Amino acid sequence: MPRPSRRWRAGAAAGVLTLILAACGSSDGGSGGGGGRPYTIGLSNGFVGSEWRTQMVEGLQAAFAEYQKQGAVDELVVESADTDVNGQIQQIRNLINRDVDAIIVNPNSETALDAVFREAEQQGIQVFAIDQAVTSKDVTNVVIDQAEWARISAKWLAGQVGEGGDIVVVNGIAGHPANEMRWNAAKQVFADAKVNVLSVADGNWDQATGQQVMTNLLATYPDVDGVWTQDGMAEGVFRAVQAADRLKQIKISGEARVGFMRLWNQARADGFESIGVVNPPGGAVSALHMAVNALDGKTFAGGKINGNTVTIPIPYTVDQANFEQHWGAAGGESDAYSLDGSLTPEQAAEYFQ
Amino acid sequence: MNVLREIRLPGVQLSGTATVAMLVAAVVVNSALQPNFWSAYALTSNFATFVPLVAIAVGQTIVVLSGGIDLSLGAQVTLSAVAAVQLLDGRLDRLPLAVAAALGVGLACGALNGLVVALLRLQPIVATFATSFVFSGLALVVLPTPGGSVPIEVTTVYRDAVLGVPVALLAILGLALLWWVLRRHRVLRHVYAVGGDPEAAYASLVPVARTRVLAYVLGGLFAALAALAVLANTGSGDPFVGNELTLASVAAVVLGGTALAGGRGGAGGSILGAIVLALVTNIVFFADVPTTYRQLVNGAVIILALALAGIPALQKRRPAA
Amino acid sequence: MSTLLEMTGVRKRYGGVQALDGADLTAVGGEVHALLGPNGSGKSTLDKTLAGTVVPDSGEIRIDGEAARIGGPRDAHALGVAAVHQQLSIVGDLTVTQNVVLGLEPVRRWGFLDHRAARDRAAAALERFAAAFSGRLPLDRPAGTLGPGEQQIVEVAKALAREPRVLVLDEATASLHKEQVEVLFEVVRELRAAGVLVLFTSHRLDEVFALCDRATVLRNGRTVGTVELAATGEDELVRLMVGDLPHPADLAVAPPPAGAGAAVLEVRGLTTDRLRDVSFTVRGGEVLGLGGLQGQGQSELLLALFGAARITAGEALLDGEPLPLTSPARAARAGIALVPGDRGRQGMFASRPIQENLSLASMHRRALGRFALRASSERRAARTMVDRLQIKLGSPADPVSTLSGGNQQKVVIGKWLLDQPRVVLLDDPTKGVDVGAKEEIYAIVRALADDGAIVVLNSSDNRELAELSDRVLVLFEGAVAEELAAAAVTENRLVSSALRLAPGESL
Amino acid sequence: MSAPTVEAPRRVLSWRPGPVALAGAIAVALVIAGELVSPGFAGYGQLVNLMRVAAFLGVIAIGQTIVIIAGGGGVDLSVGKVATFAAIIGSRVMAGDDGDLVPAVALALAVAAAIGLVNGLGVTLLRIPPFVMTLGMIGVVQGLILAYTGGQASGRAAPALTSLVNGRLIFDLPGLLFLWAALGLLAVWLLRRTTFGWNLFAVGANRTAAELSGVRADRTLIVAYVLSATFAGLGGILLLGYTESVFLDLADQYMLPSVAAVVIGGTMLAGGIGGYAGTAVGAIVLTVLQGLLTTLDIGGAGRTVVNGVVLLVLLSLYGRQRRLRS
Repeated sequence: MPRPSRRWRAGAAAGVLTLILAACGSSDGGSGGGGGRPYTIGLSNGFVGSEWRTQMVEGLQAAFAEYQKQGAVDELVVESADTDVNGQIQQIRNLINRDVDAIIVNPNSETALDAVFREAEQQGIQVFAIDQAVTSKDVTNVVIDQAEWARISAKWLAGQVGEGGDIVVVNGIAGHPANEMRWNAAKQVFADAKVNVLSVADGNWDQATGQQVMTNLLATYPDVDGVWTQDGMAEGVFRAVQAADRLKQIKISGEARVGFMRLWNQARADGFESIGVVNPPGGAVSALHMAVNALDGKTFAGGKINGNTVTIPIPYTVDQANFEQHWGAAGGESDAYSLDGSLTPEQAAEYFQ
Repeated sequence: MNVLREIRLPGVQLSGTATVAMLVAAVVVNSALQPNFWSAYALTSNFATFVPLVAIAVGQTIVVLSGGIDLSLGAQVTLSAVAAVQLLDGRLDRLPLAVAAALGVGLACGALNGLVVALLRLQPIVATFATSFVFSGLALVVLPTPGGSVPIEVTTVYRDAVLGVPVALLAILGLALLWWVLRRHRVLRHVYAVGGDPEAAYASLVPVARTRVLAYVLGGLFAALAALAVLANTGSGDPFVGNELTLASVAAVVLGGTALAGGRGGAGGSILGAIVLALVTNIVFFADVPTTYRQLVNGAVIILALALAGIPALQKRRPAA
Repeated sequence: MSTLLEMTGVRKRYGGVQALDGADLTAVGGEVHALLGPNGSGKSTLDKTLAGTVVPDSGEIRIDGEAARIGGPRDAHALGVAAVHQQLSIVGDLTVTQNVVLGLEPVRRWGFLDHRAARDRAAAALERFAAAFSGRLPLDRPAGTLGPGEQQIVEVAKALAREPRVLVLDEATASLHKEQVEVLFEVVRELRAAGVLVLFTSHRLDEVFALCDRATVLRNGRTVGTVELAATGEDELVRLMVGDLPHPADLAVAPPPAGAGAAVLEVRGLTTDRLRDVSFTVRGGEVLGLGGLQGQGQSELLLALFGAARITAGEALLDGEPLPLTSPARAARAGIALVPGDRGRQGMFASRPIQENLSLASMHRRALGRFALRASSERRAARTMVDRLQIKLGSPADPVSTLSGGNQQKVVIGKWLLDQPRVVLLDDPTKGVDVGAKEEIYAIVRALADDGAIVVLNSSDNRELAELSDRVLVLFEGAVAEELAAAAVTENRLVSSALRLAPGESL
Repeated sequence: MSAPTVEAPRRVLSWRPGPVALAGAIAVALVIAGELVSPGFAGYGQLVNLMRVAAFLGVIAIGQTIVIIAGGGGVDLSVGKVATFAAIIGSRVMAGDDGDLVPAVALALAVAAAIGLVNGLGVTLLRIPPFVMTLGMIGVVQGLILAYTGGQASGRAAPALTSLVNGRLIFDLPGLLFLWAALGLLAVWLLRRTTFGWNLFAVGANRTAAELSGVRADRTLIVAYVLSATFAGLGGILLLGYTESVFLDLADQYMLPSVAAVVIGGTMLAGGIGGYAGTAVGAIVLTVLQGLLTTLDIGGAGRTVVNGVVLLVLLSLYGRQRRLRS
């Protein structure tokens, strides 16, 4: 095809777009929220390659249905896809363009969404970040304390291996904020307890990678006393240790997911012990309660909010003592199911004046 | 015409008409589904989202035109962005320095790729896959955790409009202009020649290796521009920010009518292709496709678009007995 | 007149083929110097060493008496050498203007292109050839959309735009019409008057005599002599080129086949975009030659019979059964074999072992369930062919590219013999093959016909046609122009058909 | 008359290591380096473990090898996603029950093959460049996964599959290694001892010549993509046996490493040259490298950079393209 005509078409397309834009540019911006009940709520989730996220979305939808019955809300707009920061910015902008009143976001970045959050704020939309706190002041973080979450299992492990014990660590993704927050807290715990951290490797929060990484670590450090790992990888770490036939010698910090608990349950007969700190997908539900209260015009009570972060409690921890009870309740779920917990509407209301 | 042309493997290439038609269709469908598509906010915000992909698609186009491919462009975006944001540190007066740093990093990354592909003659797909590790690792060294901030003036201006025209649209037009200027430069002419027929280009005194290097360097330059757009769009640094742009840029290039075999096409189409890609995501959202089916629809649309381009090839095949 | 160009002892080896084996050439400015020799004698390689696209293994090149080191096209350009090779250096997606100035684009400041200057330069270069184009000069058209003749002219204009002192024209007239040839010759004569040395390579002896002053003849990569053309007869020149091989008249021509009972290939009105209404009949045991100037549709006819070209009309019948002309795979299953003209691009798998090259077309016959190969039977099959065709090789596991040209060609032929085809289509089977292997290939072709196969042979070598064919169809512009019966098939008759008569004149 | 220039092909006098030998030497060197850096790395148990990890990449890269040998820019970027999908289907259908193992594997492989068929048809009939076709297919398969699972993978590996993969057989070697060896032999047989394999090399080495030799090139290419997806699916099933439970991005990360393993093993991306033995060694090299980097305590950033640099070095050994000038 002769080149000039193609260039002409490209130019024409760009020209037409520009003209239309110039013509429409003067019209008013999106109206955004600000209306009364019923509210439209948006959810932006930038990663779907994990069941935890699915559980999060489904839990939110269920809680939302309750509010719908009460007539408090009318529509939940879900933006959920595998995407990067740029894609999530587009997600949030789409939600803004849908005139939602509030956005619940599980952010892909601690910082990189700041600008779009400001856009939302300027349109009068309230934004709640879950799972991972963000730096933006235009957002209310509704999160568990990741540092505390890490400390619980780290303390347990430190107690198990004792002073002078040697451990290895299988972390998530280096540079990821949640990873850093958790690891910094756990590192401090181990330092205080005089536990030696022999090696730190990344398992990308991926069970298969975690299993392979742990296998490699075991080769080099066959005599470690324990391994500390984050959620999503405990099953892989367990299998690696099991394959090396060292379950009796090596203590593993576990997780509150059915898959791991099944392994735990099977090994319990041999004296295996572990711990599972719940990282609740239900944080989204807690955030929804907060959002409805906030949209109703309430403000957070003093002391309940630190800066712009509302810390919700870690629901519970599965340990040797209460294992039977939790296993009995959740054992029927699929392996990927995370033990969950969320604030009740009443509990959430207590955060407000 | 050589009879054997018919059984040789042609590279599929979308015609310019097809790309423009896709863009028009995407705009029409999107504005039908999205009531406030034409509002100032929707337009500014949409264009603000497009710029990074558009910029990286232009860079990818140049590399593809030269007969290569660069799978490290996304990592280059990340590295340029974190280098710039570290220098910026939220201060407006450091902006020129940061821009220079981003461009410098982009050019250096491009030069490394060019060196590896043109001089060491490694196969571009795997070589740039390998360098992408180097770049993203360095990004983590420069900025171990998300942070750094871009002056608020930058992010504000980026999402503003001048005389009703969004600044982000101006940025896209600026990228198009830059491409237009490059097209008038000897280097781009040589890029086309080398991608179209390296042997003929070599015999015609075109410095083939140097041209290939320059194509990757230009790719790095546009990656740096994409990084600046990412910073203006996000307002802060993140050591993972650009990585997923790479494959999208290849898709945009092909949707824009550039042959992956090299030598044919242009960045004008890739710019439109990038916008089409982004609009498809919007359409799927505003069409209320259930969340679980969105990626299916998204992928299917891209393949269908390419399949439409391939149908002429199907018809040109010899008639069956 | 002082010597402008002196090449001495140039040697070049590609894999197993010694393309140049001590070639010499001396030429002066202001002459048109023909470079002659049979196919595969090394003319093109010598041209390429001068243009810098091939770096010789050894040898010396002097220009104006100064030793020249030509390591690449840029060196050649700096020395004032420009070349037009058989394989054009046209980039199809660039416009004619862009192609003419490619590599030497006129630029303004900072390397920005000066479109007007480029256009002017291209227009000036093409202006001299204006008569060769139908209509206006196609300056802004993508070069790939031009016809082959026009592309060739653009290539020459591009070389001229480089203002060379030495211009190499390698088969530059092969795809030109008569009028275009005239235009080109006029330009070459102007160049000669201006003191430029033109090295001219062509298969058309009439062109050589019409244009050139002197001729250097190559054979098997070696210079056998330089002659003043004005003082040389055509026979003498031909003898220099082909050497002292036995004259075809001395060879016994195979008797016409018995006919009755043998297979019959009947082609009726075959038409493609390069063939016009071709009809003929061949019988088993017969060798049908395709003659005429090269590029008149001979290769296309063979490809069409093999299902590799799109047929717009006509059909072919083998023993009365219509042949499937829709795909090479079907044609092969129907018992047809093609030894294609471009061995490297169409015939062999350079990087694959000899064994696989030989087995490929017939292995399904030996495979269990047409799928599982037995190493032993494949090896045995290959061994049979290696012995039968006397292929000289190290190991059947070596890549076929390690063989000499003649042995490569034997592998390509052997691939089909293993499939026991009823019709064998040979497209210039001895191109680039040395003399000894040539004779062996002739023997193979004769043996095939003796075994009752139908053989259709295209050859750019008229001696070969004369030696092998029972009948020859002379093709011109895709149509059968003349049929020479067995008795009339002599080299002289063919040469007069193909060489002496200018295209377009009736025979 | 001059003597004919026919001569016997030159035998290569100086022995130059083939890509397989070279890659093998690198693997050994990496193991030795690992042993020096962290004693125990070269222990029998660890070597077995490394081999076991390499097996998944090795199986997935079988298909990748086939597609790349087929030439024409052939590459299958969808192998990771297809492997994930196969594991998800397998897991849901077998649901931890040995009785459903066979139908589960059959269904998973059939779906994978169907995806490969679509890839092959797109690449041959519609002439979509393989890179983009299989890239687009990633999105489609991810969509299918989400649609099929609703975002919540379910089921579990059947115990028989787990014991097949993880169970120790002779020499304390896990069953997985025997499976890999069997599949590897199958791949080598397919490439070297079947008409399909020889056609495949022919198409990759010279597509025009292949067509003119009566090879049905399009059909061969389609089969190549079907096989690629099928082996990817098989890799996913084996991974399921290893992890016992699935998740939504189980095998995604194998996409580009599978290409790298093929190239490090000496198979040319241009097509027509190579084989599976090299790929298998390439998979081992990459895995040993990962293992070595894990045991080196140099932090995530440093590991990533070193990984890239080592990859470049490996590629420069055999992944080079030809020169323009002769």
